[in-house]
Amino acid sequence: MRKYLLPVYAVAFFTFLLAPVLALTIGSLTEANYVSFPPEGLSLRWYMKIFAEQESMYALIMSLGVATAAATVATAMALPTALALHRYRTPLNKVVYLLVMTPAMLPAVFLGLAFLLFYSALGFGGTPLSLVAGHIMIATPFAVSMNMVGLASNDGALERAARSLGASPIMAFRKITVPSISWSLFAGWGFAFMISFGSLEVSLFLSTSTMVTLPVQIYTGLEWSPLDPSLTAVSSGLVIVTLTVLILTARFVKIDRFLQR
Amino acid sequence: MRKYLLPVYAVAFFTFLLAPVLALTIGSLTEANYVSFPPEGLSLRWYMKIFAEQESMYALIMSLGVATAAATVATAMALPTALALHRYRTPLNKVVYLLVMTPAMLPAVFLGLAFLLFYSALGFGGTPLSLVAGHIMIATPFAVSMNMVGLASNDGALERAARSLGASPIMAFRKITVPSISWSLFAGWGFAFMISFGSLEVSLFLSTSTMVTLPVQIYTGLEWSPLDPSLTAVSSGLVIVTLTVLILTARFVKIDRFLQR
Amino acid sequence: MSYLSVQSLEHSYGSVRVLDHVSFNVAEGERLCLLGPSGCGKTTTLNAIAGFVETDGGRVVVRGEALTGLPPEKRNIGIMFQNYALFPHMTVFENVAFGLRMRREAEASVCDRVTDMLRLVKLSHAAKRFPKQLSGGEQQRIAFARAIAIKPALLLLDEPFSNLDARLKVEMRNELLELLRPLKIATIMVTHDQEEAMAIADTIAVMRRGRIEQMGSAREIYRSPANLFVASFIGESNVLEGRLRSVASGVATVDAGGVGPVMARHSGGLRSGDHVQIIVRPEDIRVGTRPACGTCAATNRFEAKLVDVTFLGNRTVIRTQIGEAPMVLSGDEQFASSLRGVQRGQSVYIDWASDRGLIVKKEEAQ
Amino acid sequence: MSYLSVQSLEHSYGSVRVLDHVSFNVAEGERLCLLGPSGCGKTTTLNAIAGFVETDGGRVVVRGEALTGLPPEKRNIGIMFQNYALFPHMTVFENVAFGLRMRREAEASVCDRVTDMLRLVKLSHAAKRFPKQLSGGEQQRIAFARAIAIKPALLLLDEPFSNLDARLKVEMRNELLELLRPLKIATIMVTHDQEEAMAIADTIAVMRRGRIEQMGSAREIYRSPANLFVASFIGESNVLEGRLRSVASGVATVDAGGVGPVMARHSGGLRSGDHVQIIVRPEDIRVGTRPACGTCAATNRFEAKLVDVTFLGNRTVIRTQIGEAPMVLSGDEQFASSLRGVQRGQSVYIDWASDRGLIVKKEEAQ
Repeated sequence: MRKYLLPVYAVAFFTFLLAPVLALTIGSLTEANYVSFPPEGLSLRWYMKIFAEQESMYALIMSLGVATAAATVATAMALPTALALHRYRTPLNKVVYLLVMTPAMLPAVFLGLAFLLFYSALGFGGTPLSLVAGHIMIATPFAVSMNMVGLASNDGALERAARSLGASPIMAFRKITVPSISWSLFAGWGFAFMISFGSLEVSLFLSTSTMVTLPVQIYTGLEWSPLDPSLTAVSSGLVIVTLTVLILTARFVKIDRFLQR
Repeated sequence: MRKYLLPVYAVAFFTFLLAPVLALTIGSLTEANYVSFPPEGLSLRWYMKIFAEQESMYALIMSLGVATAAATVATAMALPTALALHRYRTPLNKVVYLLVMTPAMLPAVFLGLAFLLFYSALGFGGTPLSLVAGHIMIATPFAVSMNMVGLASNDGALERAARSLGASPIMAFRKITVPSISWSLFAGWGFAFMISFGSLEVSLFLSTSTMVTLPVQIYTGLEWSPLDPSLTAVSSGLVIVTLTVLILTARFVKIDRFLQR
Repeated sequence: MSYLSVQSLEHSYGSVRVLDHVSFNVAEGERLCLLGPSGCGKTTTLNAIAGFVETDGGRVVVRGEALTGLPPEKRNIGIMFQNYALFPHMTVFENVAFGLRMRREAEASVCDRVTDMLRLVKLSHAAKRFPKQLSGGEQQRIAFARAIAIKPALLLLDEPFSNLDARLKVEMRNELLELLRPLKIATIMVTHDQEEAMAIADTIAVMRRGRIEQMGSAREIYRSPANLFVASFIGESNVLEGRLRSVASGVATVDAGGVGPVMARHSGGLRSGDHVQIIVRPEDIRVGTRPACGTCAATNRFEAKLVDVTFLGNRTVIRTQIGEAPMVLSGDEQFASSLRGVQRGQSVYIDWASDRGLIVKKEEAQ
Repeated sequence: MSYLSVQSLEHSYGSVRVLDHVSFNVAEGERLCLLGPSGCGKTTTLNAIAGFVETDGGRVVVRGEALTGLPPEKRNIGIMFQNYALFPHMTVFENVAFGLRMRREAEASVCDRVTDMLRLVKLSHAAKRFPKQLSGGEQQRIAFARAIAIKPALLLLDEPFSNLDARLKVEMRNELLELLRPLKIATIMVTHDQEEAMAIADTIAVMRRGRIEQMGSAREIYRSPANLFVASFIGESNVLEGRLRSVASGVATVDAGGVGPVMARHSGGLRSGDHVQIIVRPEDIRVGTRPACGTCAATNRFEAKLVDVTFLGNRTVIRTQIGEAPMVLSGDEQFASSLRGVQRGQSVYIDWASDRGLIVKKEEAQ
């Protein structure tokens, strides 16, 4: 009896908390012109509609592009940073670590505002570059920490073994370390992508009327007509991409390991 | 030489990326009526001004209140959930874990929209309760994962030892387990607080004209006058609270452990 | 009726049989050791007695009362955990007092009892320290004091020395024995270390795959192992395989493949033609550079090839081969000195008395 | 000139002296073992030779060439790592081939050499498997094959058996020895296990706190330890403390506190009145229920109190006390059988020949 109390409690609680998500998704299957739960009739008409809507498709493509670029740059930067943090145990190391992690710690509103003002001052405010730069900034800490997990779980003796067998430091890194931590590179990229793809705050500050990401599109659509079912349909696109990347990423991280340790 | 390359690279890179934050903060020390870098003269006038501004102070207090409430409820919910997840290794367990973590994985825009529609449908949209409920939702996963780290690092033999010495399950939990994992309760609360305090997305959807949190205040202020230095000063309030909680929390988590493992 | 009686415990995790009708008795003041490799079920047995595992079948009876269904806190069993499991946020005093306070004893009597316990383990001066301020050996003594402070009906020791280094192990073993002896408390210890088991226990139960393979004193188990598993788990052994040729009372002759006829004792139940194994302990074989005297008829004598001689301090190990069968000999320095000058690969002569070999039935591969 | 010469290595981490003028030579084909407790500097010495640690001073010379400043990949040293460090994403074949491919050898000769190596370690059939598909013992053999495939000038073994259980340890030890012997390669092994060291090495260097305390064969170190640290690190020992009364050539008399005069051998450098320790190995003491013959003048004879007798299978340990001084004896079963019927606390008579005790100067507490 006692044995089942806790999981039942947990399921009940979170089902209630997650009910909104389900209600929203199911509600958007309505045939009426507004979201309702239970839906009035079942149809995919609102999902069909968004494929015809140029702005939504444009925002989706913009979001995918920005997130891909940001995640890729973030991963490229994260590997050497994580290596440095992993390898050298100096006081400087801790400072660097805190610096690297800061964007993940500070409120995104503050960061968005700071980027807006700074990039404008540098003269590239309102360009795609500024949007991508802001996203790189918020995505990097996640790629770095994932890479550090990878390096920490990597056995340093492997690299020493390669060296003793005649491999130069670069060869040992390429042939031994990179393959051993490749999962963390993939997972880091995935997390960075998700962070960037789902971010509203930074995008709100850095997007312009010609550069609208999906979250911004949803938010502005909401201000205009909150119960428009096509809005919900659009946000489903957001969720589907996020979950796809999440599931792919989790395959690399082996979520079980984290759950069971 | 090679030894110093990586940290130098990392510092340079992140200093550049963090420059906006510094520029914004320093720029707000200006005497002029707009943020500029370098600042025109140095003064704290814009910081002084916000203490006189009723809306900003109100937003700060609102944010503190919401974050405190959300973090507290999230922590209270997180402990039994984490216990259940830690103790029972059933297939159901994995489902619960994924459910619990969902709010941290899904884009906040989507969640915000879902909350807005659902809570409105339930008839308490636009109330302080709906704002707090949304924040609880996004803060809970962080409290849960921190508690799970705490439980995982807790030696189960301690509880068994207490039982063998005559303690009932409840006594063993209170006298032995809770003290052993108290750091993770504190740290989980701190993380939940930070998430709630810094969140713009969910608040944007759930706040009304009479319930404005600090991030919302900053964002709406920006739409009105982007280069107002008092806006920057307000966002400093956000940063200061966040960093204070972060530092207090980090004392519990012992960030070194995470850095060095 | 015995003090503690464990009756036919059964337990499975999924399709894995962890305990397969485990039964044994422990008398008052007796020290029993469950010995076996990891996964043999010894820890599950301990947990079943302690109440941490609900078995699928069987029961545990202490002084005539079945413990079945009682939660651990109602069993009055003292446990010394493998990692000691001292409460890190409590002082040494509070750790030892914990069980008494859970029993709502008056604070004055708690204080007296804890003081007595700390004096017993010679750590009175450490009462106010926290566990992590103590050495491994001191932590163990506190764990012991905490376990016996509640005057338990039974004491369980879970791999008590596994966290100590080799040298400290022997020291703590002797210390624990000195503490245990005057208490005269029924004790069950779990270990995978044969030497620990032999040093501490009155009776050893060797377990494998959830079953007790043999129970007896250290000497019985070492000298008359029930099968090859027990023989090789307790001490080293040479094994010769063959078919039984003839059986006399207590002694039988085996045609050992590639070696020839070997005589050894047996404990009955064998027939001519059986597949058997002969177990000979390394220290029971003598060696020399000439054949042993021909008059001792009951002795097994072979010419063997010297593989190597290894000096290991308190003993010297000589590896030889009879044909293809390896035979390892061990003895003191003097024993090896007779081989001085013999080169690797040369012939030596080894022999052992027929009562030094033991015939057991060959187990089917599992 | 020796094949490998390690000359006065010095190293510190912060204020901790890790290596304090470590020097030794290894001849071609010799097996040297660095033995000591954790933190004694043995692993740092190995890493300094391999090139993973740049020492503050000293040098390593192989065949007359100093390795100083050379990175690990230019040293041509084969290393078998403690956890084997097999590359998990490569097959067994690729693992063994790695060093050869880094040397840009032709693929055909790589293939030949790897095939030879796998045949040597009897794992030809496992060429296409991945390391995690192999047992611990098989992984070790692959690690060995990989280390020697590059025909190294020197072979380093870092705690080679620490990951194996007790039984497999002995087996793998013999196996490694069989592989090493015909190779005749200079080998340095690091271990904290005295038995491993004695079984594998020609020469043992016992280290403590960054220094080599004693170097010699297993027998030299066991029989004539330089000090109490070495004596108690290699094997068990009884220690009696006292002041030197008189010194004759090779033999001296000590007034051991609470025991009386004890005669033992010494290696010189002592004076009357010195604080000394007498080391007696447990297996060198005889025991009986009556005093030993009075005619053997050079023998130390004492009446002692029996503490207990423990049967440990291949040996029996008898604990006694002379006054307050504990004396532990060990021997075979027969040796203990003479005490049958003697109760704990009763008197027994122990004696040992004066050349079985060794006098060493008492070290100052550090």
